[in-house]
Amino acid sequence: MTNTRTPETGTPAPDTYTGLVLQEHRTAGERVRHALGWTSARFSVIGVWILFVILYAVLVPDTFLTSGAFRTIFGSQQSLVFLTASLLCTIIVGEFVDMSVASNFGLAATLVTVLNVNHGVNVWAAAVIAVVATTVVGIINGLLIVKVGVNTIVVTLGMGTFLLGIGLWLSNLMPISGLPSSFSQIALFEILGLPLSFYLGLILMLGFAYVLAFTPLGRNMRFVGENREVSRLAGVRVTRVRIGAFVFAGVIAGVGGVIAAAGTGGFDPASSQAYLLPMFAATFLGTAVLFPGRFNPIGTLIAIYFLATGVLGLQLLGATSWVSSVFYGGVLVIAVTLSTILNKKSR
Amino acid sequence: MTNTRTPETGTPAPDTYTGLVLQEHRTAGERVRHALGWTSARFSVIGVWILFVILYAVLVPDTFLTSGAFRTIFGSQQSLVFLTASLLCTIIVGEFVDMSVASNFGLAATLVTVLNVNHGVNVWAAAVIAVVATTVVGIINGLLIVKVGVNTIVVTLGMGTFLLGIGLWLSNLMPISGLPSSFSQIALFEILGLPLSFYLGLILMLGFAYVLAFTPLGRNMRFVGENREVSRLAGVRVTRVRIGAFVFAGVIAGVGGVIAAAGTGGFDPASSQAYLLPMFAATFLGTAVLFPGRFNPIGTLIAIYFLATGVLGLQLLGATSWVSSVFYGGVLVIAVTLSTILNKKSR
Amino acid sequence: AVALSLAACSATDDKAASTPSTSAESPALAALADLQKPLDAYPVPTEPIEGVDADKGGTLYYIPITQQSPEFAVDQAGVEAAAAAVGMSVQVCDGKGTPTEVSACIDHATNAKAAGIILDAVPYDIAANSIAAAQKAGIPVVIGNQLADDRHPSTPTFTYTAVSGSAQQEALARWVIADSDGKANVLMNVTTDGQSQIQYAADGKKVFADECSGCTVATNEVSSANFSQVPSSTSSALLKNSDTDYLIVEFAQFLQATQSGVQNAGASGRITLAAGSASLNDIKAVASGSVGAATAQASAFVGWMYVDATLRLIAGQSVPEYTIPIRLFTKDTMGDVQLTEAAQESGEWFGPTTFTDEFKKLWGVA
Amino acid sequence: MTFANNRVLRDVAIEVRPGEIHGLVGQNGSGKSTLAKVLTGLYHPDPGTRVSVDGTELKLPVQPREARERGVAVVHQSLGLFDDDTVLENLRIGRHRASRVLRRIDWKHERAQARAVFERLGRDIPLDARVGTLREEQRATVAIARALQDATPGRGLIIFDESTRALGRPSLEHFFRILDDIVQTGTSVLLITHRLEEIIDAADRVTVLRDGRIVEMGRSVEGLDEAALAELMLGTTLTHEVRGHASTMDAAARPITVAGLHGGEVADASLQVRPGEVLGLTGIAGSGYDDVPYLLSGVTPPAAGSLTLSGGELGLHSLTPGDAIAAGVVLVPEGREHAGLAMGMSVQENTVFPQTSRARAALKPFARSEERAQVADWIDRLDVRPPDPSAIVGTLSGGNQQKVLLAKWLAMDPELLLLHEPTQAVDVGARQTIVAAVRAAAASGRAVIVAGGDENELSLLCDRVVVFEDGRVSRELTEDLTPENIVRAIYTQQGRSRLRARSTDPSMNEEEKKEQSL
Ligand SMILES: Nc1ncnc2c1ncn2[C@@H]1O[C@H](COP(=O)(O)OP(=O)(O)OP(=O)(O)O)[C@@H](O)[C@H]1O
Ligand SMILES: Nc1ncnc2c1ncn2[C@@H]1O[C@H](COP(=O)(O)OP(=O)(O)OP(=O)(O)O)[C@@H](O)[C@H]1O
Ligand SMILES: [Mg+2]
Ligand SMILES: [Mg+2]
Repeated sequence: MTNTRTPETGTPAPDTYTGLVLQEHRTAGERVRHALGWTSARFSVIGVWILFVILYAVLVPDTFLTSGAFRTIFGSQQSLVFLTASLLCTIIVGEFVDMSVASNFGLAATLVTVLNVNHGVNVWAAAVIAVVATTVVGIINGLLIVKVGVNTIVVTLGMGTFLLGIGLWLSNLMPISGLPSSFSQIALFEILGLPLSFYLGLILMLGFAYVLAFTPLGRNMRFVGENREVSRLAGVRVTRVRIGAFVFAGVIAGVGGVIAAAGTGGFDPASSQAYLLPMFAATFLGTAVLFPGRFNPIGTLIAIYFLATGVLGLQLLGATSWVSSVFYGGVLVIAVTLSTILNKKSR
Repeated sequence: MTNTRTPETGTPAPDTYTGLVLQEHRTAGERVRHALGWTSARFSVIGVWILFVILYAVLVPDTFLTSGAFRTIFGSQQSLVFLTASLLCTIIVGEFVDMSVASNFGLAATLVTVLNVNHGVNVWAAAVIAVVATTVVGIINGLLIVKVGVNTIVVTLGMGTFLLGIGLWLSNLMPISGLPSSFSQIALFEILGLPLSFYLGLILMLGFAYVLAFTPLGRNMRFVGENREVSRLAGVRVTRVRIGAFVFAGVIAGVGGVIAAAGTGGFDPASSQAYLLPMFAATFLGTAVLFPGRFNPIGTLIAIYFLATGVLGLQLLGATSWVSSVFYGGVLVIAVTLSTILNKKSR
Repeated sequence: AVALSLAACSATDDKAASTPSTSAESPALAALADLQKPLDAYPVPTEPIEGVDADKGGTLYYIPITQQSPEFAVDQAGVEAAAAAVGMSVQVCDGKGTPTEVSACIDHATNAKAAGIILDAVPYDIAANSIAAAQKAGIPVVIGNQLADDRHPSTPTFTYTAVSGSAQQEALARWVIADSDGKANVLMNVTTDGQSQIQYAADGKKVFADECSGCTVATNEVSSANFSQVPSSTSSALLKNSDTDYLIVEFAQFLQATQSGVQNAGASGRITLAAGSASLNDIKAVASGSVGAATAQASAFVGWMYVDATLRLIAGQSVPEYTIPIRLFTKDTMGDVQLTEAAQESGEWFGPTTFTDEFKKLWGVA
Repeated sequence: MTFANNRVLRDVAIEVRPGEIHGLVGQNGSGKSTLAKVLTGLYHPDPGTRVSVDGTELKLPVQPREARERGVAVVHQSLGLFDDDTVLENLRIGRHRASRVLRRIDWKHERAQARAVFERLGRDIPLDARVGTLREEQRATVAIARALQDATPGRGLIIFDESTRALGRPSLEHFFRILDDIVQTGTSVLLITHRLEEIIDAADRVTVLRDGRIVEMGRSVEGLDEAALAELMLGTTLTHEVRGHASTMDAAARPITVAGLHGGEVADASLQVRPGEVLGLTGIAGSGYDDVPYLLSGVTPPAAGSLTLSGGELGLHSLTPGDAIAAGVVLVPEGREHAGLAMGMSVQENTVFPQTSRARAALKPFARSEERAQVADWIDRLDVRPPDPSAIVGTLSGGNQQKVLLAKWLAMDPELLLLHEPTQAVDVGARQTIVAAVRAAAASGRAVIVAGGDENELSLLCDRVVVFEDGRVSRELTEDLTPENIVRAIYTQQGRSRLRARSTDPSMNEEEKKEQSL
């Protein structure tokens, strides 16, 4: 957003994130309500999560309160973690939703499998090639959007469709598999009952959060995302930061894709589009967690596992697929709406 | 466009980015190039369209140069026309991509069929109910986004998923059909070899374009999209315009859905998501036609039929399905990139 | 073996009431005639299973490739009924059409120590690792609605069950031949989503090649990945083969999209549609005459078959060659078929609904 | 320097000596800001450009980072601040130092740095306050501080692009005291401004840009006066930059009265203005004078108050902009980009927008040709350049945008015209046109209220000036409205002293040069 200060009145516009304006003059009651709003705006989703857990624990204890259910929730969301991380990269520097992430992810997964299985390329080499490919995609996105100045959605949407086509061509429209099981260890190797890929995703997100919160790079990214022109005037190397974000998005999507392929032993390129929805849902739901109104990795991570819990529970309760769509949609709208309202209140 | 000399100094006033000012310093060559850039920025897509037509006419004359091919191109895109029109409604007033359009469209199509076939409601009544439902969805979107101030994508994405679920529930996950053939006439009744629905779509888009270009309402919409504060200071009821846009988006999506259902005699709710991609592709490709960088109905209409032509031709040439994905993506990126560059040049 | 003999004898019995549409008396046509009415008895296996009651309380995991597709709903109902009969519970997990989701579902089943895993229309490939893991954990895995993949052969804890895809395509082909008196210009909308689907269509094509010298067959590839392009690709295929008079839709899920394609090409008048893997709605379309013929498989039976196969794997017994009953529906031969969801789920379209009792007998839980 | 096909700087060579304050003046759009941006690497100059600092040449295009390391700092015309972030963050953005291994920001160090700068500036602004909550003047100070921290004493060049426009008189004088200290050290200052007084009083030498060309390079300001300087800028003798208009007030007509106005920082203000009269409102920042126009036009809903027009009384409470316009009250707001004009639209559309914006028949097509004629007329009256109704407003220079904004509201033929800082950041030429247009409006019987902090502007425009204090009218000036008197009235304690008491002439020894030619 640009200058949110309203010249008419000279009074500051309410802050977009942490509403610290006008806190000075407030009565005790107000302060309490403010504190309440402040907390709930940040932790309501987590609260609801706990509620769900309790609910399911009561309704279907014998299936839900099992290590199996636990592992399902936390061991099955890696693809989403990588996808959302990749998406966040560009969203945080202020580029609107990168639509090519899912296809790029699919490209990597398809490439590594096709190269290894159909063309006998060494699997590690294939993995590297796959990641390089997705990185190149990121670079192209970046150049077109930042240097040439083409609309972000156009480029990424087009690129996404294009890559989907390429993926289908590579695999010739069919699911493929046959990666060596040794390779699958990079995803499935078990630590404390959870697959390695879970920890990789965790590390990725935590690292991401650290960079954003504590390092100059992170601050510059946030500033660029807040206002490009002002950042440039303030001496940030805007172009470099923006292009960098796209490149990183490519890398992350690639690594995620390779890990996903390793995990399942193959991939079905036609399916990559199916990730779009849960990916966006989690990313945006993340803006209702911890930092209301602000895209943030930890929030997204929580959102992912929150949604996973909800859907698993519903399945254990025997709901059909339309229910989970309704759940996804409903939760997304309600949660973000609430946190928006609460956050306004907490001003 | 004239260029000026400031009376005092006799040198041209360097007042614009547009370079017009300095035209007199331009060589003829430069002026030609400028004019070329200007034209090509606007008409390149149309040019490419014609090229495609010629190309296909040469390659596959006996199948492409038939009334059948013509019908297929112009008689098959109504759903897309209505969807993009609905999308444009909100984009023009500055709301970012409404993700719920496709599902809303699907909701209408499903409702009218389910109500009529499964619950024996009179088909016309069912149609009205369907449109009312989608309108309500539009209103809810509008209120949440404009009044409560929730992020547009969150609301529409969530709403879209939610509606998808509802649609699947209504139809109980099955494609449904069985609308009376009399009703199908509102879509299929033939005029000059093209179905009525084609003309309805055409009228819709032309009307839309007219409103935007020549009426106060349209001007207000564009100003609101351009700068809300300026519009407010000029006495425009900004909130009303924005909510109105969402409501209309709902109505158009609803009517489109009903017509689509009438055309096929039913609907497959699971399929509504398949429209998302072509819908965005056409809408954004439209920004590369006639008014570079601006969303405009006519441009979108042209883009739709351009893409339809390209894809049909490829299929006539025997390309498999992945080719058309590549085509869609490639064309989108290349066309918009070119028009962006040319448009910069023509400054 | 059992199933085959059954089919044969039923064939002989019904010689008298032969098909109205055709004159010639070839075995093919006789078979075609039989396909148009319910069986006298479902082809239930004969070999009983020991110690089924030991399985009481276990949980079966039913994992369809995606729940957003009607036929699986009926399969699921069958599985649930059958499991209930032996006192097992069923946990459904939606594959959502993505490898990761399917794998997640299988892993979940493995983690939860499932009594057995039933994969409906899931290609081995998209979840290879998870399936392997499940077997390593000693959990029986049954794959249905998929042709056996030679690279992953059956094992004592893993098996494929019969499919009816080829039979349906062949039936449709024969019907077209008969209906056109051997002079059909056919377009087939072939689904390329997986190896199995392609094979079914190939078998259908073969029938035309072998049994109809006067027929031409063209194909148009469609896939879920490009659902939005089914209409236009159908149109273009029709433009390319302007003399087409029969259009076979391999999977009825593409029927509507195909119909719009036909409309757009302005060919509605001259084309007779036929669809495979039909569900209630498509058969209604047949009844209304907008579709010439449709084949469907006895999904309710399929559900019981899955469970039967699973129980056999659990009991360590060999799994027999099942046959899934199919039926060819045409407007004038479907008679008084009940077009209701209840009827569809009971399986009464295909034969006496008593087959459930026969299964129960086999399992010793009657 | 060329944008697309528009060359905005042509063969500009400028040399700033060490330890001098070098003024840079020119009309709107003459290229001053662009020059500043080229020097700091934001824009890429055309080939053949040379930039050298302290004798050593920079490689082109200037990399923002390198420029900064060489001590070239700039305070941009649009300050470049993040309103949602704290003073500290704004001050240190792009300059953070990260720890070795963890790449963490050391906030202790950052704070220390920030404090140091503010000490040098002799200003104390809470480091954790959000910049959005600061007054314009404090904001300017933050931006200036950010530039200062990059400047190492004794070398480099600091560029101030109209940084002083928002500074009130006392801060202005303080600001130049600081500049004096800075140049003492040998660091040079390039001062871009439209307040010619600043050049005359404070600069050592001045360079004049016209249409992207140099007309005067480094001419000493000795013996220059504002008129002469203006003449250099415009290339014409300026008839007058002093007020020379006869009062057009129609004493007979019923006055427009504002009673019991509350809201914003205004606490119970009452005013009267007669048709044909131009009333000026002023005061120190925060006195509330600048809220009045927005309250009277319903843009910020007032708490209470009434406005009596010829048509009768208008309850201000719950007044909407629409109602106000309908009643003949229009507002020319400050801040063109934010509230004034839709930058992406054409001059024509912007000009006629208010006339159709409240149309009853929202679907009745408007008369394009009439609109065009009307717009052409206004372009002609206000001398908008280029005189092309279809030009995109965003591509006009500041002065011309301001003219379009004025035309947009004058075209509504209002009964009461409200203006806020109508000539801020506008060159003398444009300022004259605008003043003339406003006077003309008054002459044709409209009542005009101008809120502004620029004494020169007020003295040019107004028949009468009221000074606000704590949201109330405290003083009123009726005759001889010289800038001096106005300032004295605003800052009762002290009047206008010379901006910079020049210290001993800057050391001209060891001839370093910061030169640049485009
Ligand atoms: N000739 C030009 N006309 C208009 N704008 C320009 C021109 N050259 C550069 N710019 C603008 O100046 C900005 C700065 O350019 P540059 O590529 O140096 O970015 P940056 O922020 O310095 O990043 P980096 O230093 O990493 O390249 C560009 O984003 C571009 O928009
Ligand atoms: N980013 C840009 N792209 C294209 N043209 C530009 C850009 N910035 C400025 N211009 C043009 O360059 C010329 C010089 O602009 P600049 O801002 O330097 O003028 P200025 O002297 O600073 O005017 P002001 O006194 O209003 O600040 C103007 O004609 C302006 O329209
Ligand atoms: Mg400027
Ligand atoms: Mg400037």
